[in-house]
Amino acid sequence: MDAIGLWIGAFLTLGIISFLYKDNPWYKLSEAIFVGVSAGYWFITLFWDSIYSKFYIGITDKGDYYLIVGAILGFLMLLRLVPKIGWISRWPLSFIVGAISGFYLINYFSSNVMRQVANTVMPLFSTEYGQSLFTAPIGTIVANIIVAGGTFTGLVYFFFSKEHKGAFGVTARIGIWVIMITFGATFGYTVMSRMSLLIGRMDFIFGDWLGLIK
Amino acid sequence: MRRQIPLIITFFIGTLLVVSVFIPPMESLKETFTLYFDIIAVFAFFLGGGNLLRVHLTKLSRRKQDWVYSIVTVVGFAVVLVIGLLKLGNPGGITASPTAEGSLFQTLFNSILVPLGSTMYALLAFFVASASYRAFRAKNREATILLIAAFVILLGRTPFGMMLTSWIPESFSILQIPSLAVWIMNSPNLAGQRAIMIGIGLGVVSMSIRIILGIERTYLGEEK
Amino acid sequence: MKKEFLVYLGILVLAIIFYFVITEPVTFSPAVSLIIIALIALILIFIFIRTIQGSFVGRRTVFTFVAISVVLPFFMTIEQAIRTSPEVQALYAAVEELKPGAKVLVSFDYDPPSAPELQPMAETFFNLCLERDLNVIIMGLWPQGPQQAELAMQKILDEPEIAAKNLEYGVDYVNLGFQVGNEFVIQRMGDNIASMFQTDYYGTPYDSLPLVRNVRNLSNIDFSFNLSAGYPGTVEWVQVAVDRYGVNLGAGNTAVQAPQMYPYLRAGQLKGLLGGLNGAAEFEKIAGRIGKGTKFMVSQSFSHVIVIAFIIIGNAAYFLGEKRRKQKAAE
Amino acid sequence: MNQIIKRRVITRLSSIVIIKILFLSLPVVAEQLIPTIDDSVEAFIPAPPAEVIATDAVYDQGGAVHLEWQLSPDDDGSAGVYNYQICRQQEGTDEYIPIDSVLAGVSSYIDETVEPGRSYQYIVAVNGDCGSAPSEASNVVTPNIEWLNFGLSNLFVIGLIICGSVIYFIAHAKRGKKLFIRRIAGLEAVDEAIGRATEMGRPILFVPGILDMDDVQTIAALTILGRVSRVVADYDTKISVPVSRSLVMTAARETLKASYMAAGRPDAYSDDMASYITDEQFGYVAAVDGKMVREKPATCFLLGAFFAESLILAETGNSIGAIQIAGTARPAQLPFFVAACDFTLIGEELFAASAYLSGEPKQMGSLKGQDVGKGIAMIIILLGVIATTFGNAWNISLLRRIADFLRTLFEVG
Repeated sequence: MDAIGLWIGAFLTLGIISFLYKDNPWYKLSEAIFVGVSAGYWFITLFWDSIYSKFYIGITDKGDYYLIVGAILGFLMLLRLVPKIGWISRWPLSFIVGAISGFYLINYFSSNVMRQVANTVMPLFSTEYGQSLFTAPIGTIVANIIVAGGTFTGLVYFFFSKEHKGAFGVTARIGIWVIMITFGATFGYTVMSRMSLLIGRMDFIFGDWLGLIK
Repeated sequence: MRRQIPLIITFFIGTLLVVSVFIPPMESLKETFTLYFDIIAVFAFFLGGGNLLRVHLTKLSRRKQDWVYSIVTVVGFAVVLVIGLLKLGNPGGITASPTAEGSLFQTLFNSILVPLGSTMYALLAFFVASASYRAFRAKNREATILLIAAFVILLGRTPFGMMLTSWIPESFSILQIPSLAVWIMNSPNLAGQRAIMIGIGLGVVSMSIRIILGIERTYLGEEK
Repeated sequence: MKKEFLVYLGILVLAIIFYFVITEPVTFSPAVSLIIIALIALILIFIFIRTIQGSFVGRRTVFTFVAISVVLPFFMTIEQAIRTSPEVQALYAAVEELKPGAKVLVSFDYDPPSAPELQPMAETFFNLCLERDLNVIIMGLWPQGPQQAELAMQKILDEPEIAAKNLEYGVDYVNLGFQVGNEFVIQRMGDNIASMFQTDYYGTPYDSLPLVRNVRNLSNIDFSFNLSAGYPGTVEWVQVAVDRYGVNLGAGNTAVQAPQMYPYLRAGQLKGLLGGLNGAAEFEKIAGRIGKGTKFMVSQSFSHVIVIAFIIIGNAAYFLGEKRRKQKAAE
Repeated sequence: MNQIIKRRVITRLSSIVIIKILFLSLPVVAEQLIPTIDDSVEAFIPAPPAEVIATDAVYDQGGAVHLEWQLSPDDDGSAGVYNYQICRQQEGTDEYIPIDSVLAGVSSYIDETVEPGRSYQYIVAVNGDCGSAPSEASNVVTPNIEWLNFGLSNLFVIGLIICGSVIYFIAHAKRGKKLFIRRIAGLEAVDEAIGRATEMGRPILFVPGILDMDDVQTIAALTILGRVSRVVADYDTKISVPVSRSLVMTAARETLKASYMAAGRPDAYSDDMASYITDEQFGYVAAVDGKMVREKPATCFLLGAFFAESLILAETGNSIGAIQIAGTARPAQLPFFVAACDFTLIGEELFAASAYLSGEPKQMGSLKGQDVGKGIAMIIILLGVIATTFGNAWNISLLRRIADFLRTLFEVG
């Protein structure tokens, strides 16, 4: 049984990797299996998790009758299948979009704007607020200036309603440089973990399956 | 009327959720709506899964290109649905958790989806290499900065980078490539991230307002 | 169409040969390994020269080199100088301090995609614990964690020195399995572990496992080790188990996540830290054990060098292309 | 209860002492006879915790009570103290019921099982090896429902200013005032990219991220799809929108249908344009990758929420020579798009895109409004950094006051 599992795993692994050379029947087969099985898998987990555990149990055991509203909205969604009244299915959609807009408006505002601004308000020449000037090591001072200045110039880059010209343009230029350093750093940083993923798969092929690695 | 009702719903629900943040008794509204969303998503799957079947069955019946693979998809989909709904091969029977240890459903996951998923994920190793080869070229000032930052970080993570600058004395250790890499991650990287995050926050605020006020309604269809 | 199936047939034949005929592991001697490395370097220099001459390599060449740089080191016998960092030494020292019979809780908070980095750490850690007769209690906050633990444990139990000890499940080590609830699981464990794990991974009731029968809550745990690939993971263990219940905690993290843990390390909330394959290899070195971490680390360094080499080649290609374009424009 | 336990303990202790004295002459026998009792003599009953204070949690719906107490003096990290048992008496009943326990060393607890409007009183008992010692009863607390969360008033005020400025500029633009908006490279390229696909007679691929409608980036992607498909409908180019969530499929179809109707070509629309593939992240990527190499789209839009698959999609798209316009608000994935795509909408630009593409004054006005937000953030950063850096050092009270004010203003609960 283990051997069969290994061979299936190896077959699918090599099928996916073969895509790197070009699209071919082996990849197409692996892809078809992936799509069919995973779509079914997700529906089953969603079904037991949402409809059974949350909805059915919620109503029968806990008496959470407000959940019926969700089911009604879900049912309205299915009315798409009836062409004449299909337009009703926009109601649950607008419900979702409205709820998400309202929720994210405050959520992003407090976590992305308020908190980040608060974090950037910091003394440049000392490690903590209230300490006297130049008490921080030189490295920290440089770092502080770059963090505060970089955030400031980065924001200038995102300005839409002012043309990037003159002094404003220069600041925006510096802003995009800071953002480019961010991107380069994140990219370089990720390479390592991506390589380890491949190492894992190759270990499966040459070690677990073929048994060539000590 | 058809056009008005959805806009009214969006406006009402959106405003309600904004206000609910400041009113403690309405705090649980968010969780309730999340539950609603989960339930709606399952109903929607009948449309999505139905569409998946329809697309592949059409391909099959019309003998379109690559129709053979459609058989595999349809069979795989149907088999998993039957196994999962009836909990076939589950040692705990119908009352057990569908993903119980040792169940056929979980075995399918482990022996098919895990190797497929992790291999697809592992393709990234090849793509980061080809993307670096192509994109990290000193074409202009921005690209050069991108290149240098990535290069320092990459070098800083190999023994090679350590050897290259180990002659620099301890007092200037910040210039050694590994410490330089850490410094880049902590300072300029942080600044860039913050600017991007603040921008995103304001972008979401502005878009949400457009949606709640009904100015942005492409997603609903501007039926005339 | 026919050509493709011939290739598939070839691969199948190769697989059958490697699977059924060559049953012994393959290793290259140091000399052969060096020759291979030299060959790869030569080909890279050749590519570089060809690029200067104006013929650029495509993506498939890059792909081939990535594959070679990852796979070949598996079979090579080369030693890479590994310097153990203070945070790895600290973890080792913390485990070494424990007396035989001490109870060590290991939480597996990751899934198969992160296994290449974290699995070697798990194996070395188990080896270290069992060698020193520490009792190991396994659990998982990620659904697939305990399964990974089983794999690691089985591997270590099969090693001759450990196998000689005839360790018994339930007495020397135990796997409590997965529990939903993220950080709330840790919080409840602070008061009552049995309330979170009524049965173990195999369905045996908590109270009938001799090892944990007297382990009521986190205060009965002597050391805790957490292998983490995200949420819930080390951050949650520090915030709940360490800050609230004063548990001694060490951690193994993926390379991506590790830098965020340094503040905890400095504050003493973490007794030690292993970060990525580097950390795994260092830990193996200090524990005196050549495992997959060391082997994988070579692959990782190689692939990094390949990426760097191709960035250099790419830039050469660009500058020369630019020069030609200018020359053409001048003509 | 307090008294009863104390009395019981004293009785037990005295009986041990008596037995000890009785057997004192025969120490060897005594050791054998009462070994367990002898153990408990060495153990102790810890002194009770003191000053249990119960307070109603502020700005909630009356569902929580904060408890704080002083640790038992014997609770100094030694092994003898085990935990604290928390007992609660509800108004109208006359007994204390244990509700929970916390470990030794912990001196606070939040009771989240209370009902608003009822009164409660608490006792915290410390448990040691051989007995427990309860504290005096706490004050009586009645949790209340608060109708407004004043703890978030700073969020409210600043949020109001910024939302207000967005709405103001929308209204402003509606009255016909001209507003300048700078060009965004990725969006300028949209028309050209669609035109290219038309010329080449190849389709357009639009990937709206891999998250569901409950992520705001997906909604942003669909609003852009609305603009893009409007142009596509005019040009009569083929567009394909593979999605990984059923709800997104439904919403994408609505969007596409509306665009084709607006373009006056409802007959050209078909449901097949948007189709669901699978919810599984990499299963979806495998299928989209296959689609890319088989259908060879001339243009790929990768807009929305992306995770690790960002680079897989972008590199495959690049290998077939498609023009790629990407955008996401996930900072971790932006570098990969920047490296592998022709144009990338960075964070905020993704949300601004549909407004920009629409060209409507009202929508453009909202962009001006969010610039006001940026301006405020920049001023606060500038002022705040100067004030915190020099306020204390030079002892200028005005600067110091500004620093303190700004620091509290932007702290969110």
